[in-house]
Amino acid sequence: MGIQLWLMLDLVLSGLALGLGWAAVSSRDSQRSVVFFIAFGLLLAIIWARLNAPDLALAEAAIGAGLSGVLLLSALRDEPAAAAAGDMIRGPKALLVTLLSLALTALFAWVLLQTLDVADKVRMADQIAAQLPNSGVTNPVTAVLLNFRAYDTLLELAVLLAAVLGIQALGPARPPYRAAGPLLGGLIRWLVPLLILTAGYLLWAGAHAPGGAFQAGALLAAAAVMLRLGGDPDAGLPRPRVQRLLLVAGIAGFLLVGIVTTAIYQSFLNYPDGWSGGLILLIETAATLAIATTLALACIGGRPAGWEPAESGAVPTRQRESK
Amino acid sequence: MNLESWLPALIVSSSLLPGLLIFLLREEKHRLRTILNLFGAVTKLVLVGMMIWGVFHERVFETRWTLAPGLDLVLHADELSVLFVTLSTVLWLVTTVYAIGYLENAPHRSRFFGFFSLCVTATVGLALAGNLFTFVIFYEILTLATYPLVAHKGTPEAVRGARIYLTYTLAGGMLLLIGAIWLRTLAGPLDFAQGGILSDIEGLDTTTLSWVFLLLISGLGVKAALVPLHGWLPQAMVAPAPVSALLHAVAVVKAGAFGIVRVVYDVYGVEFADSLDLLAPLAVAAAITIIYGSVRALTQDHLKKRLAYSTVSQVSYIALGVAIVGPIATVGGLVHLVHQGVMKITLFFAAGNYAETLGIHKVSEMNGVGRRMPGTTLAFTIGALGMIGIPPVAGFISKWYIGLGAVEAGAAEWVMPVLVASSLLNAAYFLPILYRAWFCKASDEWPAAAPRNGGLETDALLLWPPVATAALAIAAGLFAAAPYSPLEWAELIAEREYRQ
Amino acid sequence: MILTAELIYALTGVGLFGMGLRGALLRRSLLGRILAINICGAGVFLLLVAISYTGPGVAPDALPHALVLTGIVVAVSATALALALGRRLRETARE
Amino acid sequence: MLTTLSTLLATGLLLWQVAHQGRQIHALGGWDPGLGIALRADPLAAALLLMSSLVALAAGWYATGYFTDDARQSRFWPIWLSLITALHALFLSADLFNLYVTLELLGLSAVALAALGAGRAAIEASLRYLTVGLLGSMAFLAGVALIYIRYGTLDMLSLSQLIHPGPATWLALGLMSAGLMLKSALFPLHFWLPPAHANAPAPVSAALSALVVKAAVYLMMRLWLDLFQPTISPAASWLLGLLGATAVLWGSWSALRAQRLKLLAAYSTVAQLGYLFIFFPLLMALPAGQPRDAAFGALVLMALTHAFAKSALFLAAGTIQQHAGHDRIADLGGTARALPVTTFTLALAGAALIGLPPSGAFLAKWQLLSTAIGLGQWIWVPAVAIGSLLAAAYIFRLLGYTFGTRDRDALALVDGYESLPALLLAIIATAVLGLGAALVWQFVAPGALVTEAPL
Repeated sequence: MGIQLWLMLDLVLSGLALGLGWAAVSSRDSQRSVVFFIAFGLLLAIIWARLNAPDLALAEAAIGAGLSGVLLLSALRDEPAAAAAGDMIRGPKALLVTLLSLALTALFAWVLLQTLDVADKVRMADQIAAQLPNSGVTNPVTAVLLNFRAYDTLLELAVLLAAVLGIQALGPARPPYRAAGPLLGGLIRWLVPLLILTAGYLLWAGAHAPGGAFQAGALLAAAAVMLRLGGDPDAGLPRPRVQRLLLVAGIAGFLLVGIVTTAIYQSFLNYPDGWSGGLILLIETAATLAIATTLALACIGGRPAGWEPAESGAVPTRQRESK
Repeated sequence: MNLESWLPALIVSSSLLPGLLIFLLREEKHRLRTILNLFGAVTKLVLVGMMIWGVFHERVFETRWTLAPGLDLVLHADELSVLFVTLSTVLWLVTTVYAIGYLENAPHRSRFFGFFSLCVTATVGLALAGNLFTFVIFYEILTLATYPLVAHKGTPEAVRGARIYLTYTLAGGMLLLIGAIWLRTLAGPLDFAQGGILSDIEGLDTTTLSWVFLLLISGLGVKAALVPLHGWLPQAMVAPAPVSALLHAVAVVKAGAFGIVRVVYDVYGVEFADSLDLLAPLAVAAAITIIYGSVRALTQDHLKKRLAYSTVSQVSYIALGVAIVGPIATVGGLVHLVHQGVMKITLFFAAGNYAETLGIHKVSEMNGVGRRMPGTTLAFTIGALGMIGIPPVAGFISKWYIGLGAVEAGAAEWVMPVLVASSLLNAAYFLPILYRAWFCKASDEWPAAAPRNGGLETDALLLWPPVATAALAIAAGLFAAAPYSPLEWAELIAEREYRQ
Repeated sequence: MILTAELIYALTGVGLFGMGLRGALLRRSLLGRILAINICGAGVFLLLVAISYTGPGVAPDALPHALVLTGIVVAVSATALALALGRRLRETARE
Repeated sequence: MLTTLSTLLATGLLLWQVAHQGRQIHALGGWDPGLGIALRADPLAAALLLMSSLVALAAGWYATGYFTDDARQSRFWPIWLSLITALHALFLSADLFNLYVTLELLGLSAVALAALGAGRAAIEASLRYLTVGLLGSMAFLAGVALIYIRYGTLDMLSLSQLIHPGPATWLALGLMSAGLMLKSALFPLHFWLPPAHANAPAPVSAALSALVVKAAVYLMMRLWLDLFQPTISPAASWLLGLLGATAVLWGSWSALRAQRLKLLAAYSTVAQLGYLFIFFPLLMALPAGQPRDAAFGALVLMALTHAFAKSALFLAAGTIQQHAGHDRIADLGGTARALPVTTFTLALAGAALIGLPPSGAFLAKWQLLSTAIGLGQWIWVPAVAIGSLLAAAYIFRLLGYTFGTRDRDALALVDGYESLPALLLAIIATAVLGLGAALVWQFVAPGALVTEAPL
């Protein structure tokens, strides 16, 4: 394809992104907003792919559009008509905000035009390329996430955990869905193993190809969400005690490696030569399980049955007969 | 680590530590609290005795503790601080005895004595402050420590009086703070020095210095109750009698007056301040306050309120003495710092006795009280005569020296009328009280002397403190020329202030 | 200034950022605000990924990709917490 | 508790190390900062770490008695520890994107904790807290992105060598600052703070007011006084100072009018944070040297004193609320009798908030005014003076009510050991930080000079 064609595609994609974004932000009906937003997420995944960022495309599709969409849709289910009318502030305040946002956007764009001319285009790419052989993996994104900037990822797992803890502190989970009919049930029974298999592959492939813990975890979570949609109140998750262990598995794996390397090399998360690949896989496996559990629990949106025995009277009784 | 560098800190802590311990005591531990109180007071007295001896022999006592870059907490003993420290320490001991008797059965005694000790700690710290920064710190702590004392009774009236007191003093404290900081940025660390420190510093803008002076004096003037900043003082008389006594004689009002002395003599230097034309306005303000306070006192029927307005008037003698340039007026102002304290505390003790024993709060109820309570009334009489300026009570000495100083400074033509008018007014509001007390017919409704007092007119702990301070007031007048007398000491200070 | 893919997407990112900002300030409902903030974040992500693009067939700068991946996960965490809070709020309103 | 205690020990060790060996830098994973992430512990970071460890220890100690049932305990502790982790990570981080992650971790943990407060008001407030926090993070992230676009690195240590004036630099600073101002509740972006802080459980309020907002202020200090300083004209910092001064006046005034004790404390936080921002134009106007060190030390001292005093105030308020069943100021009569230790704590903490001696805030305000007068920036003087007087008014109004007597004998003495942590915090704020303030200056001041230098 020629340059011109690429540019045409870029302009179309950008225009679509702006249009869908605008529709999602300013649609009067929240149901339509959510639909636009999910479409926007999928479009973003396409754009990531276009910009040579397949890792992101996978993650966006699974998390940005997928799980966020599930969350938003179930929020709609809770309160379908709450936000429909009068959602947008109007009047002089709105005008002021609009003008200010416009001014900021214009300023930002102008600065960006100024900056892209003078900025150093290579940035960290060279350094990453130079150190990639020492990182134990060949996928540069995984190298950054799990080795160069592993500390970010550790804290990111903590963010996930904190969010889920906060959600669970708020109250018991939503009541489960009706048991799925035979058709949907059959579909789920087919899809779930497929998702688990794909997740396993992504985890393994992350070292050298697009994929990794987050994408794999998100797929596992998606499998759990499907089970829940099919009527399983626990979304196929194990017992609460095991859930707790899984939740902290990612951080625990990181910290364990970190503490051991600190003890040996006086440097946190400094993987020994030759061990990097193995250690990264170890951490990633733990992280995948943790991410999957965390995201699934976040979608359940509250304490599942059995988390706090003291409260058993308050939570809905288990309805396992559907399975 | 020698005595010289520890003594000032020890003197301050000799009331701080008992005070903190008293806070922790349970209400009913009466004996332990009394022991702590008296132990602190006596210890302080002994330590101050050592310091007087040392300062007289030109030993230097200084405790220094760095709080921030360029800001040292300095406790330093010079002649002026020794004068004030001695006054506070002696009167604290007496007031403690009195307060123990006065609050025999009142609630919240631990809280009261705790803050009482803190209050004296702040006063002593203020007296020993070696620079303006330290002075400001103790000045604010004094405000904090006295607020609960004024509000102690917890009645709506007491809470209101305390709030007014707090509003005035905190605002004043803020002015003082800004003035002190401003001066600090202009002139460096501001360690007090005899003869002043500003005259030696080159390149200071005189207009700025005048503004700073105004800020400092207004800040101090609130506590010293200079008109028009005096509004809190009559309201604060809702406090229990020992507190009023302390407030008017030693702690708050005196802290303001003492601060004015410090700023004029040891920061600006009296000659330098005069060269900036700062002292004449101060003298005028003081003169107005003297007359105004006396006039207001005339019309008060409430005894403590009349005494309060009398304080407004009397304390300004100190400012007046300070503002007149010349060693003799200085002696008058400084010695009045002590004399007014001793006399006014006598008056408030006596007023407290009337209220506590007979329920008398107003002048109009005092008919014949002299026959029922001769000891208290005798002490009251001595104090009142001293305030008027009748020899041989100490007040005469102060007024004499201020008048003499005015003559020396060539300000006699307006200072003399002020002195005379004020003395006449003093007589006009004190003599009727004395007349009622001694010569009018007594009321029949007073309770007889309680047998538990052993035949005395009131509790011994209430009777002896005013008698003792009255005796001190006479002694200070009679033996004014003796060594270590307040007058001698004030002369020593004046001599060293004007040595340059 | 030559129109390149990098530039187009970077400017689109800026536009989305401003759009989301406006929406977050103007939407009243929680859902609307959360959507707007997510769009706002997506704008920043797009900006970061756009400037890491170095042309077809050339390996892009992986650092921004990793950052954006982290950002996506953080955003979904925050969204989940916000929606759970919103649900709890409606429950307390009903109680 | 064990965790908190060991964190404190570790922090103490770090502090000692910083004091004796200067700035400590740890390159995580052994990669060069830029590619990897560096942690940096300089005196400023170490001082704030110690502060947060101590406050967290006391608040955690208090929480053991505050949450009575096991279920609430088990919900509180994990999020609590995650909050402390986030704070410590934030103070130590020297990487802009990593800072964004820590900010989010901090924000989400804080919101989750604030939502533990009972009732609709708490949920509503934490929801607003969350959306505001997220918006702030987005602005911050946009600034970070711009920095990466312009300079190709996120490492603050190497960035300090590259940074120079220009539109990208300024816009990045503007975006990051806007986000941080939102998070540090600088007037007029403070609207979310009072409800969120006033409705959270007491130990949480203490941590939010004392520590979490400080984190954003700390980053403002890092950006304005350290990293970006060579590129900013002093005039820009006047805006921060003016907003700070308005915050002082407005916050103090609102605190005076507050009807509830915890709301009073929350408004007081808005005011106290204002003081910190008044330091900015002063520090920007001072060249490196002794006066700047002195002013910088005062800024740190002010932040420390507020952290201890405000956490003490909130913990004491929690005790009062638990015993009285409410925290309406007008109905607190008799508290002084029933809870003498707690009332004493209120008074001590109050003295520190007003800035009375011997608290650390007194010295800090002295330095603040002294610097302002010395530079001829008189405008800050009335703001500080009036703000302090208003603070005195709201504190003494509160104390006046607690001393008021309702029925003399109905209220028995109920103060117990649970009031100790608050008392200790208040004593640190008033006495320890006041008398030992010279140490703060000695420790922190030389750090004010060092701009971020690479390894």
